[in-house]
This record gives sequence, C-alpha cells and structure tokens, in this order.
Amino acid sequence: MDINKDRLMLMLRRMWTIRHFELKVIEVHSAGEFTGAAHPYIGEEAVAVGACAALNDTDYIAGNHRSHGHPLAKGGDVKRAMAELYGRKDGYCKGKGGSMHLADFSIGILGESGIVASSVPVATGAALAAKIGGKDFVSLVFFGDGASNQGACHESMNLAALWKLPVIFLCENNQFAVTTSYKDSVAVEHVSDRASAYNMPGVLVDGQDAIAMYEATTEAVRRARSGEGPSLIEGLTYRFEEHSLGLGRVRRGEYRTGDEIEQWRKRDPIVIHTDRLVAQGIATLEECEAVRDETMAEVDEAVEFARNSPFPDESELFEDMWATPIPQA
Amino acid sequence: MDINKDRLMLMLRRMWTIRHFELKVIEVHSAGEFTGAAHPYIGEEAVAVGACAALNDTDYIAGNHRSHGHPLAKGGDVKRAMAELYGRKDGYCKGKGGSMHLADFSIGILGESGIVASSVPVATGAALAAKIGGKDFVSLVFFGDGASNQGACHESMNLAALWKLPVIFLCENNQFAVTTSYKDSVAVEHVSDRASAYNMPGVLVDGQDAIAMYEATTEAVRRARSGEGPSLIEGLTYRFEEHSLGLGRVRRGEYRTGDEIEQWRKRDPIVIHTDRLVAQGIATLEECEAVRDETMAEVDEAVEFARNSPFPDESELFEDMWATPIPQA
Amino acid sequence: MPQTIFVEAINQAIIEEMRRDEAVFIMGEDIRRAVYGATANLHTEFGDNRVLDTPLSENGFFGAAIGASLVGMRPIVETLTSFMWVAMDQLISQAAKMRYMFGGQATLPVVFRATMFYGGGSAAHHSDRSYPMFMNMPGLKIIVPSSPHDMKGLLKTAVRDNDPCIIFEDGTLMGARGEVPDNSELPGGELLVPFGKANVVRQGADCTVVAIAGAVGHAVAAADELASEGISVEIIDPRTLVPLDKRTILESVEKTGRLVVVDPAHRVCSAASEIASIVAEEGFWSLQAPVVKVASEQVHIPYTPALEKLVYPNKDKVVAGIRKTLE
Amino acid sequence: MPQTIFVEAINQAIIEEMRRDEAVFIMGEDIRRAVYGATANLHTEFGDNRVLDTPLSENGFFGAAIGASLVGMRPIVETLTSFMWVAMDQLISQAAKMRYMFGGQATLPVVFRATMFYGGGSAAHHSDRSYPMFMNMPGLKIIVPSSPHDMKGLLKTAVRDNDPCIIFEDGTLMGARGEVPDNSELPGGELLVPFGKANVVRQGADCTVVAIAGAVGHAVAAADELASEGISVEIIDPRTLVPLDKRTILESVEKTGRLVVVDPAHRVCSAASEIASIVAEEGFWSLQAPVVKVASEQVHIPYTPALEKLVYPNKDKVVAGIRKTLE
Ligand SMILES: Cc1ncc(C[n+]2csc(CCOP(=O)(O)OP(=O)(O)O)c2C)c(N)n1
Ligand SMILES: Cc1ncc(C[n+]2csc(CCOP(=O)(O)OP(=O)(O)O)c2C)c(N)n1
Ligand SMILES: [Mg+2]
Ligand SMILES: [Mg+2]
Repeated sequence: MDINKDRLMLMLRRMWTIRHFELKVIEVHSAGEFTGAAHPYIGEEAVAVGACAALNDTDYIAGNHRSHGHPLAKGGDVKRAMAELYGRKDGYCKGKGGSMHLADFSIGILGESGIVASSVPVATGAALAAKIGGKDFVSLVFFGDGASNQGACHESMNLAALWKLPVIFLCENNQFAVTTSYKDSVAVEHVSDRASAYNMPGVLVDGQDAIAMYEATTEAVRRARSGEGPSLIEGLTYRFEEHSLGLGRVRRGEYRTGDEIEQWRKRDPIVIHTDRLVAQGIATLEECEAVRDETMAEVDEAVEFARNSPFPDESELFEDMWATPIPQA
Repeated sequence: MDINKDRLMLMLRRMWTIRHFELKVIEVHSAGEFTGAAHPYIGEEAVAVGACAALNDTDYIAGNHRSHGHPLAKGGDVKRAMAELYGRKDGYCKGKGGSMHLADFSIGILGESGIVASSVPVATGAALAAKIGGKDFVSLVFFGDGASNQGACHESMNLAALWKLPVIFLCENNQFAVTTSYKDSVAVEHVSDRASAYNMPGVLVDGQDAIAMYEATTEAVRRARSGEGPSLIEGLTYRFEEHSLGLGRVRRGEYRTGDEIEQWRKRDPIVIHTDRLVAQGIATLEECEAVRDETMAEVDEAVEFARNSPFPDESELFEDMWATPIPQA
Repeated sequence: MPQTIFVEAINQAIIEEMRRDEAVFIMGEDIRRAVYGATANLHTEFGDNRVLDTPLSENGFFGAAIGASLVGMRPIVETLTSFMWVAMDQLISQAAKMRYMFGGQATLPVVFRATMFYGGGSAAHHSDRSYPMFMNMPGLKIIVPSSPHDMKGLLKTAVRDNDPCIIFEDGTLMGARGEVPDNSELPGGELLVPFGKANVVRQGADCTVVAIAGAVGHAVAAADELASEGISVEIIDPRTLVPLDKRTILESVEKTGRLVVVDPAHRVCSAASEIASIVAEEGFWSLQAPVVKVASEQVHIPYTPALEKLVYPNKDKVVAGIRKTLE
Repeated sequence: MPQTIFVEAINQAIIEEMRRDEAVFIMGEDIRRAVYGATANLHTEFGDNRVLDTPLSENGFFGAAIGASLVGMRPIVETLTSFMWVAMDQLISQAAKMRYMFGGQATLPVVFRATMFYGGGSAAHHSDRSYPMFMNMPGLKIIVPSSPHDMKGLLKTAVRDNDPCIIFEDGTLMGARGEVPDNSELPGGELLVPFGKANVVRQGADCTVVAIAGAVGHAVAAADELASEGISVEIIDPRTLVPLDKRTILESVEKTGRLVVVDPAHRVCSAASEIASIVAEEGFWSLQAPVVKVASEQVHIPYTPALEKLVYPNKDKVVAGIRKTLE
C-alpha cells in the first residue's frame, strides 16, 4: 500500500468530519433547528472519501440528494456547508440551495442534484470540456443504485465511452433506493456489470474500505487523464440510517431486517480504516482519536457559526437568477 | 426449416408489398402528390416481415419513423396506409397522422412514433398489461441503432427484464442514423451486446434473411409467452435509399460509399428469400413472380383508392381529441 | 359529515376504484410501503400484481402505464411534479398526442397523481407547480383539487375518464381536514365530482376571486378579512383547468366587475395569465377595474424559509389584490 | 443592403462567433453534414473538436453542453423543439435552476437552437411551438427571431450572454429572405441585437398588434390590407419573450387603445395569454376594446394539409382580430 501517511490521515479526518456532521445534523434537525429533507451519509463515508482522495482540487465532482458526504470528502468547508443547511447567508449557496444543493465551484464541487441521476450528464459535460479544451482535469459523478436505472446514466455512459471522456461514474450501491432493494430495481447482478454495455471497465469495490475505493478511483483517474476514457466504479456499501430525515413513516424493519443492519454496522468504514492504520503501525490509536475529537470540535463550531449567521435579506430573493442581468421592464 | 409453404409465401408477399409500396411512395412523393417526411424501408423488408410472421393477430407491435414496413408486415391494409400518406379521410388515422403515424389497433398495430425510441416504453406497457391481466399476448417494438442510445431503451429493457414482461425489443440496425454510423453512436460492438446489462438474451441476426428473423423472433416469442421474459434481437440490415424523402441535401456519397451501397444491394432480402424458395423446391419462380405482380397491382390500386378518397372535412379538426368529451364552455 | 384528511381522501378514492374495477392498478416508487402516505394498505389488499413498486425510471414506467392503458388497463401512477421532467417524452409525445395522432384509435385511461411539494423548504428541485406548462399542450386533462372532498371526487372521476389525466395534488393541503361524506349518505352511493364544473366556494358581489388548489384557502381567508369591512368577495375554484369552466368565471365577473386570479404557479404563462386573458377577451365589457394576478414570483424556490415565504400567494397578497381592484 | 436567407443568417452568426471565441463550440445530430442547413461548412473550418455529431441522446448531450458551459466553454446545441421533450430533465432541473440553486456560483453560457418545424405536414410529433412552456419556468432566456436580421443579431447576442438561452427558430421562415447588413456597414463592425428590446416593426394609431416569430409576417400582411381602408396598425415584435419588453407594448396600447396578440403557439397559457394578461393588469385603463388573442387552435397538429392550415394564425385571422377591436 504505497499511500503516504498524510493522505491516509486526511482520509480518516474527512470520514470523521462527515460522520460528526451527519450525527449533528440528525440532532439539530430533530430538534427542529431547520426543516426540509436531509439524507444522512453515515456508513458510506469511505466511498466518497476514498474516491475524492484520488482527485486534485482542479478536478470536478457532482453528486446527488445524499449530499453532505461528497462535498466534505472533496474538502468543502464545514462551516459554510452547515450554514447552508440552516438556510443562512453564509451558507455555500447563501441559503438558496439547502441540504440537497451544496456546491463549491472554487474547489471543483459542481453541486449536488435533488433529481436523481440528473447530475450525471452534467459531470460528463465537464469532462467533455476537458477533452475539447485540452485541459487535464477529470470529472467524477456520484449516483446511487436506484439512479442507475435512469436513462440519463445510459446516455451519459455511452457518450463518454464513445468520446473517451475523462469521467468516472461512481455508483454508490447502498443496496436500497428508499425502501426498494437494488435486487428489485437493477435487472443485472451488479451495476458495474453494465459497463460492458459501453465497453468501459466496470469494477465492484468494497465501499466500506476507503483504501480500496482510493485505489480503484486512482486507476480510473489514470485512465481518464491518459485519454483512455471513462470508468464505472460500483462501491458496495450500506446506509446505516434511514433514507431521509423526516421520513419517519418508513419504519426500518419493514424493508431491512434489524439483523442485516447490525451486520453492516459491524463494517463501519471508520473503524476499518482506523484499525488498519494502527495495525500497520502507520498511526497510533491516540493520533486517530485526536482526529476524531478535532473534527467533532470543528463540527460543533460549524453549528455555532451557522446559528450565528444571519438569514438572507428579503432583498436577495431575486439575486442570483441571471449572470447577464435582464433589463427591468 | 419447418415453416410451412403458406407462411413462407406470405412472407414473400409481404416483402413485395412493402417494396412496391415504398417504390410507389418515392414516385408519387417526388411528383408532389403529398408532402411531409417519409422514410423508405427498402432493403430492410426481411426484418419486419420475418419478425411479424412469428406473431399472432392478437399480439402487439409498435414502431418508429421508418414506419411503412412495420404495419404492412403485420398485415396492415395497403389502401388505408396509402390513403393516410395522402392525408385522406379513408386513411388509417383519417389523415391526422400521416406517414410517421400509421396504426391499426384492430390488428395489434399500436402505432408508429416520430420521436425515436418513444414507443419502446409504450410497447413495454402493453406487455405489462398482458402479465398483470393474465393475457397471453406478446408485444414487439421496432427501433433503430440510433434510437438504442436513448434513455427510454435502457429504462424499458431494465423494467421488462425485472418484471419478466412478454416483450421483444427488436433493433433494426441499418448501421446509420441519418448520416451517423452506428460505430460513432453505439459505444459497444453490437446493440445486442447490451442485453447482458439486463441479463436478457441478445441475438445478432442477419436482417436480410427473413427466415433467420422469423426463427429468432419465434424463440423470443416462446420465451415471452412462457413467462421467461424479454429478449433483444438485433437485425443487421441496410437502408438502400436515403434516410428520408425530401432530405436531398444529404448526398449519399458523403456518408456512405457507393461501393458499400452496391455491396448491400446485392443482398436484397426479397431475392435471397425467393432464391431459397426456388432452390429448395418450395415454390416455383413463376409462383414467386406472380406474388410480385399481384402485390404491385395491389399497390397501384391503393394509390387509386388514396387519390379518390376525400380530404377530411374542416369540421373534423377537433374530433379525436378526447375519448370522454369535455363540456363545451 | 366526517372530517377526512386530504391524503386519506386520496387513499379512499384509490381503494374504492380498485375494488370496483379489476382493470385499475397502481404503480410508483415505494408505494407498497406508502412512503408518501396515499397508498397505505393497498399492497395488503390488492397484492403484487395491482400495486407495483417501480425502479427509478419515470420515463420508462410512465410509458409502461400509458402502454397498458392502450390495451385495456386503467393505471394510476403516483409521482411528484418534480419527477415529471425526466418523463416528459412519454407524457407529451405519447399520452397527450397519441389519440389524436392515430385518428381516435387510441384510448388512454391513465391517471398521473403528481404531488406538488412546496412551501416546506424543499428548494428548487422539489417544489414544482407545473400545471400551466401542461395546459399549453392539448390532450391532457388537468385537475387541481383544493379540498379532501374534491380530491376524492375528482380522483374517482379521473380513474373512470377515458383520457390521460394529471392530478396536481397540492402538498400544502396533504394534512388538511375537510368534510367528505360517507358513501351511505350519498344518492349514488359514491362521491364523483365532474370535470369542467367550477365550484363557487362563496357568493359575493364586489369582486371575483378565482383561486387554484392550495390558493383557495388564501382566498377564503382574505374574503373573511374583507367581509368585516363590508367587502363582499365571490370565490371560484375551477377544480379542473382542462377542461376549464369559463362560463362560471365570466358570469361572476359580469356580476362583480372585478377579477383577481390566485395561482401558486409561477406567474408568467400561468393559469392566472390564461384566465385573466380569457376575461380580457370575452368579459372585457364587464370589467370595471384592472385584472389582478396574484401568483408565485418569477424566481426559483429558495430553500431558506426567510426567502421561500416571499414567493407564493398568501392571504395578505390576495387582500391587497382585491383592494387594488376596488381603488 | 444584401438579401440574406434566414438559414444563412444562422450560419453566419455561428461562424462569426466561433471565429471570435475559441470557447464556442457546437454539437447536435448530423450537423457536420448540415442536415438542416444551418451548420454548413462548420466542420471543414473548425474541425472535429468544435463541431460534434452526437448520438441520439438529447438528455445526455444537452446535459453535456450544460456541464461544459459550467467550466468555461460556450456550447451551441442544435436541435428541434420536438426533441426537447426527451431532454427536459437537463433543460429544467439543470440549465434553468442551477445558477439560482447554487446561490449564483454556476454560470451557464449555453445556447439551444431549437427549430420549430410546422405548417408543412410534419404532424403532431414534429410541429411543437413550445416556448410558452419554457416561459413559465424561471431561468431561461427565450428568443423568437422573426427575420434574418434579428436571427443573426440575436443568436450572436445569445452566444455572448452568460445565461442559458433557447432560440426558437421558426421553420416557416427558414427560406425567408431579408436584409442583413454587411459587417463593414456596421458601426461596431458586427450585428448584435439586444435582448429585452422590442422592435416596432411599423408605427400606427388605431390598433397595436404584438406578433411573435413567424406571425410577424401575418401581422404585416394584415396591416397592409387594412391600410387601404385607412386603418393604421402598429406592429410590435418582442424579439425576446424572456426578457419581455413590457414597456414598449404598454406604451403602444396607451396610444392605440387596442391590442391583438398573434402567437403561433397553442392558445392556452400561450405567450399571447401572458401578454394579454399583462395589458389587462397594467394597461387596463388604456384599453378601449377587448383584447384579442390570435393563436393556434388548442388541438394537435394534424398531418393532412386540409386540416393543418386551419390551426395556425394567418393574415385573415389577424385582420378579423383587428376588426374585432375596432367594432
Ligand atoms: C427523478 C427522481 N425520481 C424520484 C426521486 C425521489 N427520490 C429521491 S432519493 C430516491 C432514492 C434514490 O436511491 P439511490 O439512487 O439508490 O440513492 P440513495 O438514496 O440510496 O443514496 C428517490 C426515489 C428523485 N429525487 N428524482
Ligand atoms: C428524440 C428524437 N431525436 C431526433 C430525431 C430526428 N431523427 C429522426 S430519425 C433519426 C435517425 C434515427 O436513426 P435510427 O434509430 O437508426 O433509425 P433509422 O432511421 O436508421 O431507421 C433522427 C435523428 C427524432 N425523430 N427524435
Ligand atoms: Mg441506494
Ligand atoms: Mg439506423
């Protein structure tokens, strides 16, 4: 494993950041500090963190409704992300986007999409720009097992393969779309099997293993940068929490057995990563715990920051509609 | 080859009917007897005729813009089809649909769609009705190599495979979408390779050979009726004429070499079928020529019928909008 | 009469129609577990064949519903307005156009139930109120219930109608209570609300307010407020936008001479624009004051409650609109 | 001034903009061989990287254009209005909403050139005039050129505009000739027509006719006919519907007291409905007669010429409309 310690520790840090962020969101959302849907990423941290660790700041990502893990994994600002969930002026989108639409164009986060699979063509387009513009950035898009059944995925994968675009299609297969098992929505055994329909490589990766995700993505990035075209990566993972905050109606037991959930919780990506770092003598348990504590403090600060950030002023309602202003009639 | 003579002769008859129909359409269209786009099926007759020969009248088909061959192959009425192209009252759609929208619901022709791939979900739905309604009809949909890149195909094939619907996806790969080679639009070698992405059988068939098409479709129909689910059949064929009447601007030589066209013209599906019938002593050349002449006469009559059919009355403009009439405000 | 919650009225209508007619079935995402509530208990009663959980492939399964309707079934599809964009191919090119295009051969008794979630921090991707766009396209019947009573009665009528219907279910009403008669109390033994027949929610003399879906409540609140000042407001709920009951609206304006249209959709090319233009064309001589449109601002739906609340029609905007016509 | 054909004006605009700015590229179906004419010679001059033939995957490649525009490119997409249905996901959820949703971070300088083929027997699937539906959705600039001059000038402006633009190119005008100045004759050395500035095609005193795209010609023909009777018609071409130059329309109605709106789109929730409603709301006191909408009948486009010709606005319908306002 030729990954230097800094990167391995950064991966741990980002997984903890996401974990604390989500735990805090569950807490303050249920306390009614803000409303609207929010989709926890807990249990899936290794997927986005491993993948983004293989990217540069100048590379692009786009995501979906399960939207907090992706930007934080790419190095997004915890304060601005939290402030956005609170609908405040200092939020990433000035409060206009909310949980499902975090974005930070300054570091290549092209935004999360509430409409499933809808950001797949967009990310493919960023890769097209790299190709025809002769730039060497790549583009990576996160989508779910459920989303893989949208026509947008088919069209984008075909286009990217035809034109050898530097894009990575990263399917987060957490095995359910709300209450629907991927076995009832994907007609083939694995989403990654579909890569053969576009003759691009498709790999199935343990989504609880950040390093495995990092290595698979690194290879896909290499292909992309060297002009060999797109890749499809399926990170097999599991959502530890419910589909969305505020969907209490869907009781867990009804579509996932408590037993299955427990089995998967045993494969906590943060524990797996930490154990490995310690076992291989790369880091001490103390170092790892320090990361856990620091990131928790960071998230607490972010909540304070968000709470103290003002709501946007009513005068801002019509701002950000147009880049080229229109004459006021 | 255990196909009885009647069926083999019927296949010959239908191929000739389509051939004469299209030749006549080219003639009268260029003479300005009617306007609008029309997409000749010449060269591809064996695909629809072979496929439909494997269906019953109670089975359903749906098609696309290359729209004359499918209904005629399913046994559609030559007179009413021609009258529709002429925009007359006796046309299949009372003149409201025209060339691209022939339909005859009374014999399972659910209609041709001008928007490519748009009838694929519809045909899948007819198969769904068979399944949940406990009926034993099957549904077959024709679409092109170009259309196979539409999301609608992906979504429908996945749905049909998941639910084991009695539908046959029949891709008419005539190797071009207008001027675009399928090699520049389909990222995999053959459209039929994509069947593996839905784990359904996918077969590549010689689309110039009506009997091969018949046999492949017969097997797909068997699977469908016995509840084994959908199949994807790719009929490899070639369009002998231009994409559409009235697209003169697209000069043939620009995207297909005259040589390639000549090579394919040598594989005329009617000649191939006739030669085989004669060689195997199933029919005499005279019998076959009689079929050719009878169908030519039939098409000539159809043109007369169409010419003598009245245009719809202006009072019919708003008819056929609603099945349940709306109160006139 | 018993008080019924809007979402329960939907559920009652579906159950009654599925019991009545074997050809009726329902499909959508996660409906067996009734994620959005309206499909509760259906799977238990009607089973796998008539209650279908679909993959996330709206264009595919909307089209499948359309195709099934062509050959004798009567599908009900559950979705959200915001998920219809990915399925416009099937909604427009097939559902809306097929019958006419085929000279009347196609009959499509398919119902799309599209919930409009707005007003609760759902942001731009999940807050569409898109019925005006569908009104522009011939061939679709557009239904906009404003109460549990109409929701149940219009949905049952839609299931029996032989044309494609889209019912825009106003998310702001999902929890609303209202009187829905027991079938036993009804002459025909069931609740059917006809299409194309507006409901005069309240009679009045000074100003006509045409209000759509969730906006009817704002109109009533505004009318109550103004009543104390002796201003008498007539409130009309079209109930269906296609077909639209023009006559009732024109007759009311003839009486009041004033018109305010309240529409939760974006104001440009809205249902309010259409209704205002109809009156400007066919009821002009009745008008004694400018028509007023009270619709959503022409901006996307912001997530933050600080801004979202500014976007939609509300009681105060309706009051101001009515006053404007009385200046 | 040289006479130029509409489709050549498109071609000129694209070539000039692609020469001016390396970031501009064009994609679409069969554009290298210019199946629809407007992209003639582009491939030869600009090569594979800037002239892309796409597979039949409109949602996919529209989205690719949108994504490319986010990161510095300026794509032009060629399509037909009728092929936009399959791509509504990307047009609505991404192109229209992205900038606002992300608090202004996204900039999308992408142009969709959508030809409206109608009037020539294309039938229901190929005859859409769908701009009113896009007007209802905030975030898209809607351009409706009525002459080769405006087509060229508006397209060049659109390519330089930093927001998503849809240009609805009226197929009935494709072969039309009109004066397009040589760049040498122009002060700035090129032809740029601004957005949001209506063109007063003709001044008049008795009735204001607002006409859209191909309908401008019908308005001019009608005005000519009525001129002989001493009826003086003012014709206004909005040129862009978003942004819409309300002021010019309202000022004209203030002068004439009468309004006819001529719109090739289906009449319900049409641009004509919107403009009529604006005048009924903001110009009411200027109106001396009912507003008249002359739009396409609310029916699908029939193939047969015997019926299709009845659907659209034409000179006679405009004349009748103007007379109605003068009764
Ligand atoms: C086009 C569309 N259809 C439906 C929805 C509603 N919806 C939001 S998330 C979701 C499940 C998505 O499942 P998956 O893609 O596996 O992602 P996950 O939630 O499991 O991370 C659904 C159905 C949507 N947002 N967009
Ligand atoms: C959604 C959509 N996009 C584009 C078109 C325009 N168009 C009509 S036919 C055609 C080519 C179709 O190619 P293919 O599917 O291979 O069928 P073929 O014409 O070769 O039989 C195109 C691009 C259309 N009708 N619908
Ligand atoms: Mg999932
Ligand atoms: Mg083809």
